[in-house]
Amino acid sequence: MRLLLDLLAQGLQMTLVLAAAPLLVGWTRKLRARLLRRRGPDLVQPYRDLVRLLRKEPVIAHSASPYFRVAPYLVFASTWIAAALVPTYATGLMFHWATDLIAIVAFLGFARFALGLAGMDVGTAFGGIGSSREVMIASLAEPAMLLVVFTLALLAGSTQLSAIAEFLVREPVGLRVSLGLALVALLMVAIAENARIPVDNPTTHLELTMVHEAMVLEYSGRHLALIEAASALKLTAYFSLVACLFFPFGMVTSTSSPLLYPLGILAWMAKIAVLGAVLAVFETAVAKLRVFRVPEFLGGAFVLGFLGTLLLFVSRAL
Amino acid sequence: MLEFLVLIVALLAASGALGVIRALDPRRPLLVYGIALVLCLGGLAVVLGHRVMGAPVLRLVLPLGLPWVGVHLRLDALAGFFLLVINLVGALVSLFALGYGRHASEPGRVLPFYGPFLAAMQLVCLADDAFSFLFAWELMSLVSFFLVLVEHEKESSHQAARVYLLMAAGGTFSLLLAMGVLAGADGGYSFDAIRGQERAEATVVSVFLLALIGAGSKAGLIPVHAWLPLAHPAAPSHVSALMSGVMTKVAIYGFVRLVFDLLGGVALGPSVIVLILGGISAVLGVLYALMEHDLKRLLAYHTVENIGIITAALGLALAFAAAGFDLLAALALTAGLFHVLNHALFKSLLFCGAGAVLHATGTRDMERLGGLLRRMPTTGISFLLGCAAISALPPLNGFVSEWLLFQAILQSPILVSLPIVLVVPAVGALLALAAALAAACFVKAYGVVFLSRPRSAEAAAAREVDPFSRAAMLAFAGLCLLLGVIPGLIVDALAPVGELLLTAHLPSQLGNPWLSLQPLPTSASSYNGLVLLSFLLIAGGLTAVVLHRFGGAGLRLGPIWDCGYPDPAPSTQYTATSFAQPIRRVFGTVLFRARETVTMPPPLATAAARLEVRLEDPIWERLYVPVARAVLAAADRLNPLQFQTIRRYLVLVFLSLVGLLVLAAARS
Amino acid sequence: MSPLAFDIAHLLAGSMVVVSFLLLYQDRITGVLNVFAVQAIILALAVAFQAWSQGAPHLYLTALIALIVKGGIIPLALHRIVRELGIHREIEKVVGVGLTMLVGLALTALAVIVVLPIAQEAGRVGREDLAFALAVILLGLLMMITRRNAVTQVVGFMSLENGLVLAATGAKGMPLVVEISVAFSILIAFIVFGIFVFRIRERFDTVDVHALERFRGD
Amino acid sequence: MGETARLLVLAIPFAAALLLGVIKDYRLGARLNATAAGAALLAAVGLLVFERPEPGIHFIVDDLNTTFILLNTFVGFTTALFSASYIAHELAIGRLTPRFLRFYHAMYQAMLGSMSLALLANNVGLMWVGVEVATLVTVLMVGIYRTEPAIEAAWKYFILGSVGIALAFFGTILVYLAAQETLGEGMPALAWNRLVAAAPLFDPRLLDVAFVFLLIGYGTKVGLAPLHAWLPDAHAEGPTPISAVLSGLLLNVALFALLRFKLVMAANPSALTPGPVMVTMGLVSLLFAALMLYRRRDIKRFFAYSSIEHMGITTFAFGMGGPLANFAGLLHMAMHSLAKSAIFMAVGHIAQVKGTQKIESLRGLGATHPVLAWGFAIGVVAIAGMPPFGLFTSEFLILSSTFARAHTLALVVVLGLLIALGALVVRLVGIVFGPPLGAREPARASYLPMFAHFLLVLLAGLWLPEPLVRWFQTIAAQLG
Repeated sequence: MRLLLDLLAQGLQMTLVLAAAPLLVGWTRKLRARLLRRRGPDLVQPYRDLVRLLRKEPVIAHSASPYFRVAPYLVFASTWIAAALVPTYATGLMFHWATDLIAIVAFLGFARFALGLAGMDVGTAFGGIGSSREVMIASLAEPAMLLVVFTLALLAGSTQLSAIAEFLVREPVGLRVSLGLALVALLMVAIAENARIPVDNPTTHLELTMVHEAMVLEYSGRHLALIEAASALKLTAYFSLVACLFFPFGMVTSTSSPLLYPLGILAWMAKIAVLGAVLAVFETAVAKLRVFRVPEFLGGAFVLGFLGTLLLFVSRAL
Repeated sequence: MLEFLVLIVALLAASGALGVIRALDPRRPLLVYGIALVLCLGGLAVVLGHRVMGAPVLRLVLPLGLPWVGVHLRLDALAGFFLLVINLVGALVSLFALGYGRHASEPGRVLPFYGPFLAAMQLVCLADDAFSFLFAWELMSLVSFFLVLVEHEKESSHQAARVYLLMAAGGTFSLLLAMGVLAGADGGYSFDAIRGQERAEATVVSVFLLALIGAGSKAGLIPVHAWLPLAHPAAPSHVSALMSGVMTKVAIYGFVRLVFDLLGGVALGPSVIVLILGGISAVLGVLYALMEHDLKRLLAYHTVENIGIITAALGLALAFAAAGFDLLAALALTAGLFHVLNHALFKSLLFCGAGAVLHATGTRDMERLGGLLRRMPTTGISFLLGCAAISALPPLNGFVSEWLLFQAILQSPILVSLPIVLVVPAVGALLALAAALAAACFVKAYGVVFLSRPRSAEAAAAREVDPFSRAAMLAFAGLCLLLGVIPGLIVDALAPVGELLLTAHLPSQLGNPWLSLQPLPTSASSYNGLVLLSFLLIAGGLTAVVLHRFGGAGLRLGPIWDCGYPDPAPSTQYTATSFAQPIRRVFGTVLFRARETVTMPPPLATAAARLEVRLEDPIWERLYVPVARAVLAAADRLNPLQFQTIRRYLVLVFLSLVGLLVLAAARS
Repeated sequence: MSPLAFDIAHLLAGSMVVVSFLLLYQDRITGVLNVFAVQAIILALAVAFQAWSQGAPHLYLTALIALIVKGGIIPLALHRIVRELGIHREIEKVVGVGLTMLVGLALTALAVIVVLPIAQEAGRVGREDLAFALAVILLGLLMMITRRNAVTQVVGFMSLENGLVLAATGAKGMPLVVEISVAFSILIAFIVFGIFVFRIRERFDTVDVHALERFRGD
Repeated sequence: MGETARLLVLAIPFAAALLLGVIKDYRLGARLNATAAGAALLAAVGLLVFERPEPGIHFIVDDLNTTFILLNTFVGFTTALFSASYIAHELAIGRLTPRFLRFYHAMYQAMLGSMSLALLANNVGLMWVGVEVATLVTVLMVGIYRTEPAIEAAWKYFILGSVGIALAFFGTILVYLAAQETLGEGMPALAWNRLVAAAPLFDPRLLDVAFVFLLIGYGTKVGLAPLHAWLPDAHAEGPTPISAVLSGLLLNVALFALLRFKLVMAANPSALTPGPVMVTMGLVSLLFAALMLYRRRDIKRFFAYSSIEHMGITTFAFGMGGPLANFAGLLHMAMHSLAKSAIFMAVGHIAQVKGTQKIESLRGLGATHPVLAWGFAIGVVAIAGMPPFGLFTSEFLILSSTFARAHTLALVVVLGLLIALGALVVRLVGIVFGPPLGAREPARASYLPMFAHFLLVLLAGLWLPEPLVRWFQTIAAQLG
């Protein structure tokens, strides 16, 4: 019985992120449009797009290898799992021990790896541009991300997301400088990883500025749908990561009863909605960087993360 | 039990003799590699049996070598683990060679040295006195030196061999001196005599540094790595697999044996050196690799990277041990040794794959490859798994060891010492950077070689390789996945090593629910590759089923889209060099003085535009070239002494005579 | 040994050193050869005296060899070579006479310094002779390295060897002296023969300078 | 029995020399030469098995010289075999005439004989005679081709050798003077065993001066830098068997003489300790030779310099002293003479088949002459001090024992060894590997001697026989 409940809870989270991801995208788009004094598409537009793409018959280049067709599933599945293993509305779900923060970052890295290869597959200039820039950005983002992980892990004494969240809920951590630094760093990394302005523009199709879009240029139909869904899931994953790590209030801890789940869900929704709003505002406020300015941007994130870690190390050491 | 191993080693060494006999052709390769395969499997069985028995310490003294010392052999947990690595990889590589080795144009240049090479590496791990240890160590270098020269018509392999043997000998000398200090002036060469002693701090440090140089130069630790990217690619691919996958690990073994076992650890300061060197090697190694477009050289540079990771883990273990946190030391050590095995597996896999590619297309230059996945599916798939593993991606084995290492790093704040506090997070970040760059590098490698469109006729006409090779590669890939999914196997297998060296070991893992990995009871950190993999498969499969059911499974083949301007010429694709361009811009301009010169034809001219990339190897230019110059300059300075007149020579005699007389007079 | 006898031995040995200096002083081959002959004769006297004072008759033989071979045959042979090969009479010096002399003095001083502290009971004759012999040897070597001319170098070697014989005979009861002096005479004969056969004109340096050129870099 | 064996070791070569002097047929001569050398070897083995004769006034048999005698007679024998096949080719291409061969064989035996004389002598004067006769004989052998470079080399050797002779003799006189008071006049004062016994009573100053002259005199023969000048040319220009014997034996015999006197010095507490001087000369020779290797273009000259290098190492080891270092020195000397003479055999055949000694025209031997290539490669590997060969053992002992005592010295040795190794590797790779060059017709060579040597060196690397070790240890103990 208990097992069944746990399975249900876990399954709920999986479906939840899957269902909510497009909505989040729609929400940010809508908001951006509003901020730019456009009416913009309505909230459910992303769902429509996905369905439309799913119906369409994909066209694949002759030169594409079998891998080209497998990649979307890999990307989608791995991103989905990563998103589903980040605690959203409750900590200590059934498989919470299966991964920790490091593993989740790595798993998102796996998705990127798969997609980068797909970009190289057909053998076009654009695919190459996309992949090479993507991996460059990622290789700069990853250390910064790891330092954020350090900061949190050093605080909570574990890399286990649920553990960290519960720790932050339980202990009166207060406003720690290193936490703040970590938060900013994480946000910057999230922006880079999700190909948002100023690092990349998800809506552009101006070839030379494309990164993520260039990579998936050859995809169509259900494959494209999967990839779009994956990027939406990725955004959700990062947001719920931020939510769970820095604003863990309202989460249902493993000790409290399952009846509180609805509250937890609402709280989570609210949190990522706010984050989406912040993102929209930020994106409308700044302009896109040239590709080779990105290292500086991420370098900033790295420095912040490092400072955060260092402060903690020193405070532990002294 | 140990006797069996000795016998196996002896037979392996003897099998070289078969390699000399021309008369056996064309059966010769089959014979030699077959025997090696069987013997390695035998060795594997013995080592596993030894582990099952709880890895007791077995000793054996043979009346060879120095008569008053004899050849001491010893099989303990540490040696057992490395022998496991050697025999496992050795067996699979021999299997690969059963197919691959038959294509060798001059088998007579490979076969005599193949068996002895395996034997020497095992002997290093078995040796229990200074003499036989160094004997085996140098023999290992010597034999592999001849294997580097197999393609003897190429000047490049001459260069490689020269640099290799010289640096190897240098390393051996440095180890020899270390042994000299340990053994003392009256030569207590057996390790048992060495272990017990109390030593002054200065002695310990000097021995440690010598060991670091000696073992580091064999393992390919920056800055003494220069031979590695030359030598490993020059050898035939199955040998490269052994050199990169196993021999560098034997070097690691040497370091562990000397520093952890014989020396019994070092203070915090020295261990920090190891940590830093590890981090630097990891990042520089992968950056070098990114600049490469020769497949085997690229892989060789990745060996430098992984050795860096292992070294960093060992350094951390030393630091923890120095501060008295034995359990954490065990964690770091486990991470390092686990990575030893992992790297041995996927690097051998990748080199075998490179060999298969080389055989199928006749080139190692990535710019002339492409689209091989379609023509060589088995090779392609196993190579892909290898790439994912070496890029430390879950759920494969490479990730597990790095995860363990990160767990250890996260525990380091309890080392209340400022250098550590400053260094460790930096090293952690370096390792993360290395991992990400490695992923980038293998997106490049796999994308250019196996995906995309063929860039040359040879690539277009490539054929899948023979069943032996495929079987070997699949086995490697399977092991990479297995260890990624059930890491507890190895973590538990490493427990006795921790006991032996640090008197502490991680809690048994295979008992954990769902076979998940939770190294430290104190922190809740845990990881479970099995669950991740099954999730991945379920989710992926589910999606596929659902989509094909409801979205339709139709598929249309069409021309390339490419924003509407597709160009059929394969030369319009992204090449390895162009793929590396962004990272070259970010890191290369400073590190490698990367210079890009674009020559544009005048407007309306039909000439092709050219982009030239010029890189230089800072370490080689700054460190090695000057030394060579100095020696040659000195040689030139002295050379005239060959052409003096007899009178001048007499002057020399006269001067030495008078000088000595003055000396004698001065005494009285 | 009576002081008179000692003085005689001392005188003869000392005069050999003086003659060595004379050898260094010469700048004409003929002069060198003649002076060498003189040294050989003095050596013969010294050896004969030792034979007498030690009561060792076999040393007379050594004296005789010295007198005939070194005092007579070889100088004559060398004169002949000089004529036959048309070697010009000037001696090519590496360093000037003055400097050579100074170095010679330094060497003699060195010889004395080295030998004198040697324990007294070595028998005074032995010790004094030793000092002079050592000086002669060093001077001979000096001559070999400061003169380019082949013949003068042979002479240098021979006076070195004179010093040896002096020391050997000075060492009381030293066995094999005769045999060895014979051996040395043969050796020198070889050298002279070599010069003559291989036409070594100007210098020992090489039979033929071009030979060297050809092998440069080996 | 022992006496007879000792007598035979000396008598056989000289008798054979006389006989060979008159034998016209060179084939017969070659055979006789080999047979005589073999007989001498047997006699030497006799020395080993029978009880040793009491040391007489002239001759002595002890651990030290028994080892050397065995080594000498063995190498002499194998080299004689090698030379038999070598000279056949020399005749074929007309570099030698039967008349010269008669001379050659006679001289060969005379050289072996005189070396045995030097080794067996108890009387240091006799030892001196032996060394010098051997030197003069080799002078004649070096010049035997009568090409200009050969004559030049012989001449250089001759002159430098003569000066060395003179100086060594003076040293001997001084030793006699030192011994005179305690041991009385005449022969006894030159008998080595008595010298050692009575050495503590000698005047140390006199011994000092004596040793200076002996070191310079015999050092010239050993080929220690800066007294080495004759050595490279003598090796390069003479017939290869002579180069083999020179490097393998004569250098050792000279060093043996030095050791005899070092033992005397060691016995006298207040005499100057030869150690530092020998260490210095050893290191100088090592570094100098190692650097000189790089610019050599003649393969035989190359290995001649390598001989200087190894003599330097050996001298260094003896200079360091102590049981381990001395043991290692003896081992190194023996291993070097075996390996180096074998290398010269290989090189001789290589030069014959390729028709040149110039290194740049020797390439890709592995493709054209595999067996010679293996031989050459094994030789270079062995001489480079790599396992599984005996020189690895000796170098291991030298370095490990030294570093524990004097860090910097060991580092210098390592430096020298590395420099030398660099040159060796370059040559090994260049000659054995790469696209083949020059003649391809199979060599009519006798590989047996060469590989016999290598087999011994290999065996020594894996396992040292107990009695040998015991001897070396006793000698090492005496050497202090």
